[in-house]
Amino acid sequence: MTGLFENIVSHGWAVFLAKLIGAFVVGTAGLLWTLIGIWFERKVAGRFQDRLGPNRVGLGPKGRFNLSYKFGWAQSIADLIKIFLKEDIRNTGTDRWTFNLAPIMVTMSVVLLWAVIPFSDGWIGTDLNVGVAYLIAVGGIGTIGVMMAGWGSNNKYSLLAGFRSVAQLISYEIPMVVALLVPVLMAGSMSTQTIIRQQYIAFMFAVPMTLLIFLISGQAENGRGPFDLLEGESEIVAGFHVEYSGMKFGMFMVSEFLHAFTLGLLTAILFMGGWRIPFVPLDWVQEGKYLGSFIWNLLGFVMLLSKAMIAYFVLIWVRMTLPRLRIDHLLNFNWKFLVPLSLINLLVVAFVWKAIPGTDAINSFADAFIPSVVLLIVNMAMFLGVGAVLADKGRQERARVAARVYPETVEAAPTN
Amino acid sequence: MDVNWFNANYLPWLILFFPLLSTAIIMLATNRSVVASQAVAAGGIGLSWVLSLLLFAKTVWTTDKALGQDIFGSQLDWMDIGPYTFRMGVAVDPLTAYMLLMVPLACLMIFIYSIGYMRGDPKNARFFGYLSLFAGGMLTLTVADNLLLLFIGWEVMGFCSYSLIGFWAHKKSAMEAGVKAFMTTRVADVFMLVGIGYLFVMTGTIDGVANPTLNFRDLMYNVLPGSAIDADNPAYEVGDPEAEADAEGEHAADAEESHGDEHAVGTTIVDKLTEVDAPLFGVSAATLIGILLLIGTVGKSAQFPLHTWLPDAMEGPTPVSAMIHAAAMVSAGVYMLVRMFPLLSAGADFHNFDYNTTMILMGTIGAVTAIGASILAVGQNDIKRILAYSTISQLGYMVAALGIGAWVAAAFHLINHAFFKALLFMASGSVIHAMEHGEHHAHEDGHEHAHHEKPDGLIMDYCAPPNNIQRMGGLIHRIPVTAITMAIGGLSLAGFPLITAGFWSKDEIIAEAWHGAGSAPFPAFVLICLLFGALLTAFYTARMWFMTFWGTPRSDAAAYAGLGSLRKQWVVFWNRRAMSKDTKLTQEPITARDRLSANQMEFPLAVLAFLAIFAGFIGIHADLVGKNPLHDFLAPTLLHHPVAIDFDILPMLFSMAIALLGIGGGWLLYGRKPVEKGETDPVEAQLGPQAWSLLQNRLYIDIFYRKYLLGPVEWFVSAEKWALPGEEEKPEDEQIKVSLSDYIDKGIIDDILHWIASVFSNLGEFCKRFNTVVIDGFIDGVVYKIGDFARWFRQTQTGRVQQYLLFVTLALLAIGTLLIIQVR
Amino acid sequence: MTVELLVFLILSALTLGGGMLVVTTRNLFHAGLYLMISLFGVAGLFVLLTAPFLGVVQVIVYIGAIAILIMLAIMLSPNITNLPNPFTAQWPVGAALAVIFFVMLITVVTPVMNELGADDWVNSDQLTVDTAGDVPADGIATLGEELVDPHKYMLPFEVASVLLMAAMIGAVLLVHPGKQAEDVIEDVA
Amino acid sequence: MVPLWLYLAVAAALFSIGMFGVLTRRNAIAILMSIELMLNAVNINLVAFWRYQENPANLSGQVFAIFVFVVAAAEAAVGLALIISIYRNRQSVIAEDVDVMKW
Repeated sequence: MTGLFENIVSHGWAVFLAKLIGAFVVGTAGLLWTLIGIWFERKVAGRFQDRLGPNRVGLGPKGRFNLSYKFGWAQSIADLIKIFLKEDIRNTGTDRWTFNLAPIMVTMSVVLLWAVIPFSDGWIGTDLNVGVAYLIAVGGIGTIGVMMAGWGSNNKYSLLAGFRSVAQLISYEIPMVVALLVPVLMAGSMSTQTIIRQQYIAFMFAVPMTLLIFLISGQAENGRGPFDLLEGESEIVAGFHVEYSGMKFGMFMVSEFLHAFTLGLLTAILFMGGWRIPFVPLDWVQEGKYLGSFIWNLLGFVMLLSKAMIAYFVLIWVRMTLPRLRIDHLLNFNWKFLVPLSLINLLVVAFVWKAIPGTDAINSFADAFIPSVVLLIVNMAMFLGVGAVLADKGRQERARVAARVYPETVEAAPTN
Repeated sequence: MDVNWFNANYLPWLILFFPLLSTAIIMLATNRSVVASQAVAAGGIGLSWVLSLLLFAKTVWTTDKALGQDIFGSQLDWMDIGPYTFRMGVAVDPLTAYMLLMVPLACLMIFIYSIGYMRGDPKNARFFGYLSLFAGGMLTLTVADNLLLLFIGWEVMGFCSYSLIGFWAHKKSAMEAGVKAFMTTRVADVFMLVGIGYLFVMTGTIDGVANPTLNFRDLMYNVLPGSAIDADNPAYEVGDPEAEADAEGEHAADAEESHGDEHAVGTTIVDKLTEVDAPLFGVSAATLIGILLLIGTVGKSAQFPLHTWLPDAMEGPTPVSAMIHAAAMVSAGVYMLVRMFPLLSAGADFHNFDYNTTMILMGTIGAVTAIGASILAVGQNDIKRILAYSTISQLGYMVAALGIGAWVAAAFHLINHAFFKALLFMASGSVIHAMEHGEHHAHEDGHEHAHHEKPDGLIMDYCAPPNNIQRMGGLIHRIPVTAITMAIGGLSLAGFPLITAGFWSKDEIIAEAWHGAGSAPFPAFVLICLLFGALLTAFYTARMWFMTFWGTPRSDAAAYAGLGSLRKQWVVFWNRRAMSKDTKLTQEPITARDRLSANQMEFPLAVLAFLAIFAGFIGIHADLVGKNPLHDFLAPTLLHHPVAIDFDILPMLFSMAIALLGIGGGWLLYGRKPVEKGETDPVEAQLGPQAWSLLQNRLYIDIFYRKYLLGPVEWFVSAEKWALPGEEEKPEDEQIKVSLSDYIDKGIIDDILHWIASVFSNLGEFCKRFNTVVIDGFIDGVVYKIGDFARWFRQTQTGRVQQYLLFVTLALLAIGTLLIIQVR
Repeated sequence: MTVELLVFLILSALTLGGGMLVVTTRNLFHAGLYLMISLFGVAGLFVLLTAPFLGVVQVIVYIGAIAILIMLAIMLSPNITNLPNPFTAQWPVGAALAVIFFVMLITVVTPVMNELGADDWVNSDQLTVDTAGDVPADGIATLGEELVDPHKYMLPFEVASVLLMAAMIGAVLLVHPGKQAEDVIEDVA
Repeated sequence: MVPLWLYLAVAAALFSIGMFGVLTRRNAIAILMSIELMLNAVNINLVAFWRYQENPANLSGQVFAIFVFVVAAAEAAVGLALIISIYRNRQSVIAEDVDVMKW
């Protein structure tokens, strides 16, 4: 495409225009994928709650068993249309620019993430050599959007929710960053593409602890699952976006769903091997052996999407299963447990990684095997240790609560 | 520092380091936890023991090194004294190595025993801290290569003995005993310190000595430069028996010559010291120093006349007694004498029965102590006191042996004695424990440790009920392991012929005395004392054992006694009759903790019993078994090489006979027909009440000290008969009278001080006036002017940070402009 | 005019415009947002200078942490909109000084300008500084290694970490409610 | 490439703007923000000089920029803590009101 533009303008401009079009395509595709993602999530969530989920809207073949001939695939589109048609309200006293820019910022921060996501061996927006750092940086912009929304709404509820959101977001950014360092360390690069290429054995098998930390903190960054007290629809009003309506509210929703799916994508890329197809050597894909480059890329893309959907499914599962946390529990959990754990995890992995010879040049499954096994063992040990600590803390906490709630019981109990 | 800690030259540091480290850890960190403290203490001494064994093995099996000549050791600079540097170091020569074989092992056994013995004591952790410090002090003393470091270890032990004897400080008697031990040894230590200081000064005055020194090697072994006649031919070769024999013969010849005008291998500092006259008594410096050091030992090793603290020291917990009597404290005195033997014997030609003043003094003290203490031991009822007097008496043997020049025999007996005496003490502790247990069981009255207070106003020694052998009897059925091990220890102490360690070492001392007795009166005197002492030793040992373990219980406590774990099956065949009706072998509930505790107490007994038998076999006379490894090993330690006397069957038969006679006498009186409850003690019956009371009151020596040594001091500080200067004008009945000490303090010294103070006070007043008017006036003027200026100038300070920043920026601009102009 | 120059101009406009608004706006919350714009412009300048890592770190640290922190503080403090009097009384002097300072700095920069022919700076092909070398490909790895290299920047790196630690503890001590510093230290201990 | 002096000019301008803010804003937080601007100006200089040297493999400029980040982060944390603490005690975030350190 660059060549196409070079016929018209100079090289620099040609590159610029080509990147612009690429960004447009990827961004739009991401936003459109949201429609499917939301439908998927609603279906899955429905199953978790023992109901069908969307099942009316959309044309479909009548099946033989008359069970799901309408599986509601167009529900998201219907909602889209509905939300477009809603009135765009702005309260008096709102800070106009801040109020209007906030949803754009939030959505933008998510869409920008897609710039460095490698969809396949050759299909990537731009392979930054600081890709992972870029992910962190751009992810942080969403926080500003939340803050702007909370402040700009001229509503105390929004403001307080905004505060709490910001506290949560910047808190959970720390374990996430530290967890992200582990794949970076193991791949020896911050480039997302290199990280995928280095996963001769998917990192999730070597460092499950890191994956767990990443998923927990990612879920919190996203404000879903047990960490959705930002919105807390059932206790407080909807949080920082309470004053928004119409498409601006829609943008918040879109950004949340897209962020969730992007989290799945990132999990797939950083821990599950991305577009790499299991047991297929890397050079087949890179050199287009047997099938041709395009087919391999396509297969890789499908592979990535399926891995991302698996991770996404897990996240939905968590979200639908666990009850909501309280804000002090949430912050305590982060600062007193997740941050130390992630630091210890990083140190341990780094130490083990440096201690095993040959980890600086991993070029095949065989090279990766021994380090992965050792790391897995170390991780298992860490799981055991963490489990022991948590069990102990839990016991103490139960005793403390029991002493407070049922003092007479405790006093009546025989002492040593 | 690049130190290889497996190098034998550095190992001694670690040996003394570990117990001290455990002390620090216990005192600073683990004192809340008894188990941790015990583990730390036992671990520390255990490590020391392992290292000591390593080192001992190395000293024995290092063939490329003549250890007497070329010791293991290292030094570091300690302090600068004027132009000299005093170096501190550790050294392991054969004597030290031999001590290292005993000290940490005995300490380790005592530690293990203490874990069981001290169970349930509230101050347990502190006890182990002190015990570790005690062991650390003893090890410091053992491996020290100079007198000052030795003295430090010596004093550390003094402190520990004080705090451990008085460990149960809620008992008045324990507290007093601690103070008594501390003060008595302190009196002796002062003399010893004077001796050390005098020695240090004197070494500096000798020609050819670059540095005044207290190092043993420098003092007694290293030949002064210029005086060596045959430096290339070491006096003694180790490892080759023939060469040894040759060297021995040669040396004997040398020794004969050596007290002519020239020395065989050269002159040492000590030799030089004999030629210097001391300022007192018209004796030589070496003699004076020797006597001063001897006084130190008399205090530390409880020799007559400073022996009185040791029986009282029995107030401490029994492991402490074992520690003091066997492993550490009293051994230190004899060890120091052996170590300093060339100094003590300087100028004497004892191979030819020519003794100097120091040796005669030493021999007399030792012999008198040996016999006196054994006489006293016969009349004691407290099981621990009997052992205490026996310790004094055995130490007397060693000192006497040194007095007649038999230092190898003294060292040999020192080690053997340590083993069997530690065994005996711990066994007696076990007995006491069992008796206390029995008492609780008999009376069902609660407490873990019932401490028995000494009633006031009792001159005669108070004997706590559990310690009283008159209340025991028949205990062999209750605590068989203790009984058997104690029997072994007792036999060793009594010198049971041929199989016990005590026999061989004691026999050697007696043989040496016998050897001299024919030629000079002094060894003959010593011999007689020692022989009589040996007889009594065997007798009172037999008495103690039979009274304790034989016959039937003479009190309820004895009937119920036990360590908590009764090994019935051991006893069944032992005495069926006693089992049947008299002994109340009740089947008590035994907890696992009790059993463990009993095991912890009995295991060391077994180990030490083994040593009490076999530790003696290394020193059997060469003529009997062909080779005497102990002599071969120890001989090159000091410059004074011992001449092995020819084997003589007569003294050996004599000592056998005496031992058997004593034991037999004891059996006749106590064993054949055991003393029944309420029956008078046979010895008491034989001696009559007067003599018995004399023995029980320790020949009134303690009372004499209290009355005639402490009495004047007490009068000095408490008799209120003196009126202070201000009071003299008042009528007689209104005057406040004070004691003489207060009078000197408040009346005389205070007056002088007040006068001096008033002079300075007036001087100060003058200075103050001058200061106020002249100096202050000037300074104040300056200050006020500066203050005025400051008040004016501070108006520029508005407290507004941005205004300050404005000034800063202005200055920055000015500087920048200047710079630009300059560059342009 | 090349793309690069255009991008540069846009970024410097963002930077300077944002900075100008930061110091002049009466609404502090907006000032914070403008600060973010300005910082973002600086990050862009870093990327333009082929230091993408610094650009990203700038976004993470400055925008993601410092600016958000400042905005939180702003939101917690009173009277942040429509300040009646945003400037001190000395503002004319301050403005004058700032202008003088700018002129001085430009004076220092001018030699560079003259050397490169400042009169035709729009035509950037002439203005490329030929002396600038190529940026090494593994710049980030080298940067990381030099930061922990004892012969390079390890000491400053460690000092910086200690500084951060001290700042963190200090900040916690300063704002800990209802407790004196000693109490907090006791609690920590 | 964009000429070096343009970067320097931008940095100079940004620094002067920051200085103006520091000298004139009343609100302490605004002063803090202005300081951040000044630090950023310094960073632009550092990175620009790094890029335009003959051997960009010498990374001193970037390293120093990183240290400036660190200092800025520390300064922001402590500065804001101070401001909040002052606000608690004196109910004011105006820098001029805090003048107890005058004579």
